[in-house]
Amino acid sequence: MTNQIIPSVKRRQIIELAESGKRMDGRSLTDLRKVEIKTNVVEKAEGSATVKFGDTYVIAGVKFEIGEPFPDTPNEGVMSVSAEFVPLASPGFETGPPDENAIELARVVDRGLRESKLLDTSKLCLIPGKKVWIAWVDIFILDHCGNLIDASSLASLCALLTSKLPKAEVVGDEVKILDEYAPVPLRAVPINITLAKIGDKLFVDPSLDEEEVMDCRLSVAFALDDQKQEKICAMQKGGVGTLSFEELLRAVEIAKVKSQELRKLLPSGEK
Amino acid sequence: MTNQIIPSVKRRQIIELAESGKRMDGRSLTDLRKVEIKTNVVEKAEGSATVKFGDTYVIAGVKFEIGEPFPDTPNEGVMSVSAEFVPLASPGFETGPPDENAIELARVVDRGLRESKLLDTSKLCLIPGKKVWIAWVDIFILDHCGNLIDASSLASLCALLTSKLPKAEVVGDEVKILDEYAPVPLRAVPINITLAKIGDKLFVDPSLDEEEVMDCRLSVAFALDDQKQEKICAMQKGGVGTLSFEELLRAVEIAKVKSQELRKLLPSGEK
Amino acid sequence: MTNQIIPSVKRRQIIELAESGKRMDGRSLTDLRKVEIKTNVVEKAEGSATVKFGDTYVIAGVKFEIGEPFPDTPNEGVMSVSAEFVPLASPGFETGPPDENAIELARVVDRGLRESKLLDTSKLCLIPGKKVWIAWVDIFILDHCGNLIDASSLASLCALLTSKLPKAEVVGDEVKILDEYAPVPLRAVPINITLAKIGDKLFVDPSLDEEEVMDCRLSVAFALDDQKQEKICAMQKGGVGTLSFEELLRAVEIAKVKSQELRKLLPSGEK
Amino acid sequence: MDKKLITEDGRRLDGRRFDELRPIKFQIGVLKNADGSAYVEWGRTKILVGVFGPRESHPKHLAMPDRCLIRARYHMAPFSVEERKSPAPSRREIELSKVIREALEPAIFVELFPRTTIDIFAEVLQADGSTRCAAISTAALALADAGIPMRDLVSSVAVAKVDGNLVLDVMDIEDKLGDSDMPLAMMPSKNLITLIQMDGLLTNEEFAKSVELAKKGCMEVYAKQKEALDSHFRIASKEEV
Amino acid sequence: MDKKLITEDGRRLDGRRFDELRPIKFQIGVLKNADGSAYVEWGRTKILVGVFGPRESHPKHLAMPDRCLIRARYHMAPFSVEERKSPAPSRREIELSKVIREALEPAIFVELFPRTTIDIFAEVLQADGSTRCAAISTAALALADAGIPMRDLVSSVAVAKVDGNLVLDVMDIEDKLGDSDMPLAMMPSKNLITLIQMDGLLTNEEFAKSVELAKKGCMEVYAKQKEALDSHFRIASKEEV
Amino acid sequence: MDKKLITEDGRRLDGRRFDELRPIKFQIGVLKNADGSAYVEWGRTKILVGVFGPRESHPKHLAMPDRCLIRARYHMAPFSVEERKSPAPSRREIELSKVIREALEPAIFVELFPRTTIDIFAEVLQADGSTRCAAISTAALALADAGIPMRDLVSSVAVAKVDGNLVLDVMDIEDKLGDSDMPLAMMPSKNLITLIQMDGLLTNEEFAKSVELAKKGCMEVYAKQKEALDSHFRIASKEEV
Repeated sequence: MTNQIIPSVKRRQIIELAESGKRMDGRSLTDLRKVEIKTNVVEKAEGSATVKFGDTYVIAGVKFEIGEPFPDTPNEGVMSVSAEFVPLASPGFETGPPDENAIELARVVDRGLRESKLLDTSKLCLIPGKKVWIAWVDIFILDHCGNLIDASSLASLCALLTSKLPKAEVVGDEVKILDEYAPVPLRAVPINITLAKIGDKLFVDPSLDEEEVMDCRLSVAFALDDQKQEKICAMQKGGVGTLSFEELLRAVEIAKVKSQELRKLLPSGEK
Repeated sequence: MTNQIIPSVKRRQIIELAESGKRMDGRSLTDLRKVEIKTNVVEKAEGSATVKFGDTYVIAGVKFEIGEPFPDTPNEGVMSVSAEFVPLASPGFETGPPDENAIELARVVDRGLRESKLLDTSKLCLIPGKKVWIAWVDIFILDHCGNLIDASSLASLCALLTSKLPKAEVVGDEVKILDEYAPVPLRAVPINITLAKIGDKLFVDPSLDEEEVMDCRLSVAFALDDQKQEKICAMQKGGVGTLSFEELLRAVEIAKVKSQELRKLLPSGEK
Repeated sequence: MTNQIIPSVKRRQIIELAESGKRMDGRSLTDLRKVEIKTNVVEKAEGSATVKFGDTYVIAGVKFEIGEPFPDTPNEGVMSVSAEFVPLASPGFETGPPDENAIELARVVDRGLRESKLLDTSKLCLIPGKKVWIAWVDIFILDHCGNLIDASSLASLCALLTSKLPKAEVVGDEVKILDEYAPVPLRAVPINITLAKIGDKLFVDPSLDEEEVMDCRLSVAFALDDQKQEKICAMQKGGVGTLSFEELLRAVEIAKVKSQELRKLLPSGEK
Repeated sequence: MDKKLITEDGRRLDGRRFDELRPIKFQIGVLKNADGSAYVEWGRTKILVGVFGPRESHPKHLAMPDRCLIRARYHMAPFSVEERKSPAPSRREIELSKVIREALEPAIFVELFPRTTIDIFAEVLQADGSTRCAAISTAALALADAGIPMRDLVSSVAVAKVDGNLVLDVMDIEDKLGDSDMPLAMMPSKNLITLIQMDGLLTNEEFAKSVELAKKGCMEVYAKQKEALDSHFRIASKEEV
Repeated sequence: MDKKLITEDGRRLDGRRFDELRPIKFQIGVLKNADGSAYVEWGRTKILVGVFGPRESHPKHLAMPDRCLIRARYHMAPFSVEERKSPAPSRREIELSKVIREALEPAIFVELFPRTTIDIFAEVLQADGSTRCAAISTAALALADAGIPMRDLVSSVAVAKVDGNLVLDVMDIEDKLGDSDMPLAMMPSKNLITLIQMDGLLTNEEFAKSVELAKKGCMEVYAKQKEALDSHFRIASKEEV
Repeated sequence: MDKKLITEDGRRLDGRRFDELRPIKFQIGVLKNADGSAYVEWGRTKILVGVFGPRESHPKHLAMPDRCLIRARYHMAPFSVEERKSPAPSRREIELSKVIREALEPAIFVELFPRTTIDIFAEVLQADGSTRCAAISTAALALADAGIPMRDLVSSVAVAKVDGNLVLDVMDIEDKLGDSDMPLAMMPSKNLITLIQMDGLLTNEEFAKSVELAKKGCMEVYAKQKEALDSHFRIASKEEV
């Protein structure tokens, strides 16, 4: 993406429109595209969700597997987030192991989920130091029309929120998985909002056109802590442009408001 | 292979000759090339065989190793078939991990061996759920002059038929390998026959020239079941051409006859 | 390296100078460049050293980790030597897994250390057949200005000579690592000397210029055995030229003398 | 085999008759970026296929002077199966990619687009048996959606021998516990087979019957494919008005 | 959290005040082969950076007609951390390589060198926290040493929340046991941010304060960078005499 | 060392004298596709070598304007050793491929075939010591079979120190339990060494004696190589009549 010659005509158009607060797809600078969430779309997964932000289309699935804890956290389960840019999603995607963009995406989503303390990993321990639940969160990008981070974060979140953990019985050193399920022990729920900077304007939920000409982007995840206070739990700048300090703080304020809007769309019962 | 421009002159010659039932190397359409089998060619392997179909030259070796069973078949040993197209076998082969052709070959050979129930994997269990014998069947293509599937299947079969399984003593959770051997527990013996379709003719045991201009190929494996009844145990179409339903059934009939012919060449004592 | 067109002008200059016993950097044919050794440069490693031969700059680090012994030496610890040609060291180095040059380098260093019986691996056993110390020796080439083998061997040697082994307590099948250290059980110390052959001359400690035009190189490692007798413990020819038998024996004699010179530079207390 | 796959009243575990397909729902044109796309829910098997091309071959040395290069990839999501699948392509996926390509290529007029490439990407989101057949049948629709000229659609279905009976459209448990599995693909209006594979133990007669049953199944899949195309292009042409 | 990171008398575990940097020692021009190089000892963090370029792009299809391609690699030595690190690049190293490139690229006049590549290689010899910040700050010096025209240096530092306090220049144990970590890089004389990442839980107000503290830290790093450049070029010009 | 490698009557475990080669049987021209090929049974060591070229270099950027590129690959079959070998090339195989190439290349008139490549592929079917020596000696015959102009054959053998004695042509158990191993290759009629490696502990004098013994062994291998060539070309010319 970054290696392409910037289509300067398109950039000029986008900037000119933005002067009057408008965008090519008719949105205002702070509008999200239409967000659609479907959960439990893959019955064989313990949790799954598809999310659309306009034409951007992402699926996430959760599988639980028994494995070993990390040596430095023997009493905690493990969460592992991966993302694949499958090649049907964009003419620019190629087969092969994840590239730096897919790895960054997975790690940004992971940090949002992890730092919000969404998943109570201490409840995923089966035999301390030996056997714990591993929560595999796998993200597939199915149609890339911009703002993969927010769509992927939301899909992963919704897959986890609606997932079911198999019950297990521990007898000595053996774990027997039962044919029953419990809800997954979840806590504060992180919502990620990405803004693109183009010229001196900030664009919420950037489209692919906007991403192609942006200077840089900023992604900010907000979660509610134990006291229901709203806190920033993760942040990532991307792209080769710069941000002024004023822009940074303004972006964070906008993201906070938008995260509240998005939070309302979560599967019911969730905060 | 598929990427080459089809040498249309050669194809026309082959088809014209076939009109009068002949082939470029003097065979009739249903003749096998001269088949040569040598067994126990690598003393360090538990079983080994070289097979020639004309100039096509293949070696297969069997090694037994102790390993873990698959979780869903805790009482059964494991058979793993791999094939390498080593680069001395053809100017077109390259070094590197197996490509789709080598993988297809190994999997077709594997299915023939597996579906015939040749190897009684239940007899390869040492400690249920924990330790079983793994039978590694490794195929090396040494000279590629056409019809690798039949030569590789036969080499793998003969290597298994003449292989010896180390005896082992189980004491608690430990397995001690003894310096004695038992014959490998084998059952119905699969024979694979491949036919190439060129124009509207079927060519048994195609040569490299024929493969280069063929529309497609069909490989059929026959085995004798418990009642010594001859049954199809595996089948694979390859190549981008099509088969009519009549051609399919005709090919299967021819393959049956030829498999009986090839079966007679097996190391003595085998059915 | 070997794929470059040999700069024949430079080769002629080097040979002409050598006729009068001189080299481009002012050394005589048997002079080493200035050798600088610094140890304990990475405090988080159990042992570490940087070595300079002129501008050639190498770092080696030693880490001890608990792992499994090889099945055929259940009572011995393991030493593993790896080398990375990190890309800041030369415009010709590329990222990616070690190429044949890096692998040869690591294996030559490894053989010198191993065959001198430097490391008493029998003292690295914790639970026979189950748990032993693995000594990871990692070499990074930081600036490639010729003669990587000698600099890397010396850096690895010095890192091992100054390394400290964590003490460990074995209780049943568990190993507890204590916060104390013991010196590493070391024995005869190998010193490697490399000579380049250019025309009919032998050049000790070749520079990069000399390596680029050399016919071949010979590396010889000397160690003192139990009776303090000096012995050859490893040797490797590299490059596509040839050596006469007379040149071979002469090179070995020169290497012996130079190894004595280099041995004097070892961290004090070492033989 | 402990588990019975056929119930007392001669039905399969999901209630189907021996010669009955599962519910199959094709959707065409479901992706924005792909030149053509289709999605299927075939029982619980769910597959998304995207097609790109004809487009410039990359790397260039792959380009063929007299025809189009066809590439196909069959790929399973880690969460599509009971045990999480590692993301790296398995040997099974590599073989299936090859046979799927060989099943579709005979239907494409490859000589119309020299020096270009057509890429067919099938993503299995949930696997419950017959995934290669579902992928082939769905890819044919994605190719049509991309406007690629074809001799015919390709329709595919698998036949198994289960507790002694030949059954149509194999689901996962029938594949795992059954006695044979035979996927077949054909160009229905041409009556030509483009894929056949088989494993299990069948007499020549049983095999012939399996082939007949598969042919019947392919014809039914073909009808559903055409129905999906009709309704897709009817909607598409309305939208254009 | 069992371990206290702030002592009774309000100091950090290495005796620093909350807003105090660790000792930072830059050395410039330390490698023979690299076009530019720099080395830093930043507390116990030790990093060597080499720069090559502008040089011909390889493979050629990467070359861009209107600008220079910037590549960066962040790489850790196996012996740089407590547990030996496998030599294969980890996902963390791949992400950090990307953000480091994006932190440095805004400072480089890339349009001056069309069709070429500049490679920035950072080798972490010992890691004790804030390695990406140290790598960025040191790489800026290596770029300067290579004579590459820049808009400004890039200076970087991380701020953490530790036992309720915001602290400057995060060391390893503060990163691991602290409540948040926020690396920030900027072009100091332009007052523009080129990198920001954050994890942990911060209110908007705490975040704003973290940013202020990071800015102060960057300014101090900037002073040290300029000092290192001055003394390097003073020596270099003396040597030339 | 528990196991004695030399018997009471001064013989080695397979009955050989110290300076005796194992039975060596070369066959030339054993493959149809390769431009040149040879096979050896050297004691229980069995190696097949195929040579392709001079042929067009691929990828093209490897081509050298003034000479031929020589590539060599030493590769072991998984079933060639006691414990099954993983098919991926080991570090040992990569190093041996390099030294084998460097042992053979001096004998080839590389300047006669600019811009081309000669590939030498050695497949070890069974390994029982001295495989690199056997591979080199056999590859020389395969190169001759391919009609590639050579300065001389290359002949190779290894010498070990075993229970205090220097022995010729090392077999597996002597390599594993012996005190040293020294493979050497030479162009016999030129008296020039093209490969030497050594590990173990030898005084300079022992080393010199090892070299002498290896030279004697190479000369014997050379005789066998020429014999094989003679009989091959005698048969070949008869066949042509």
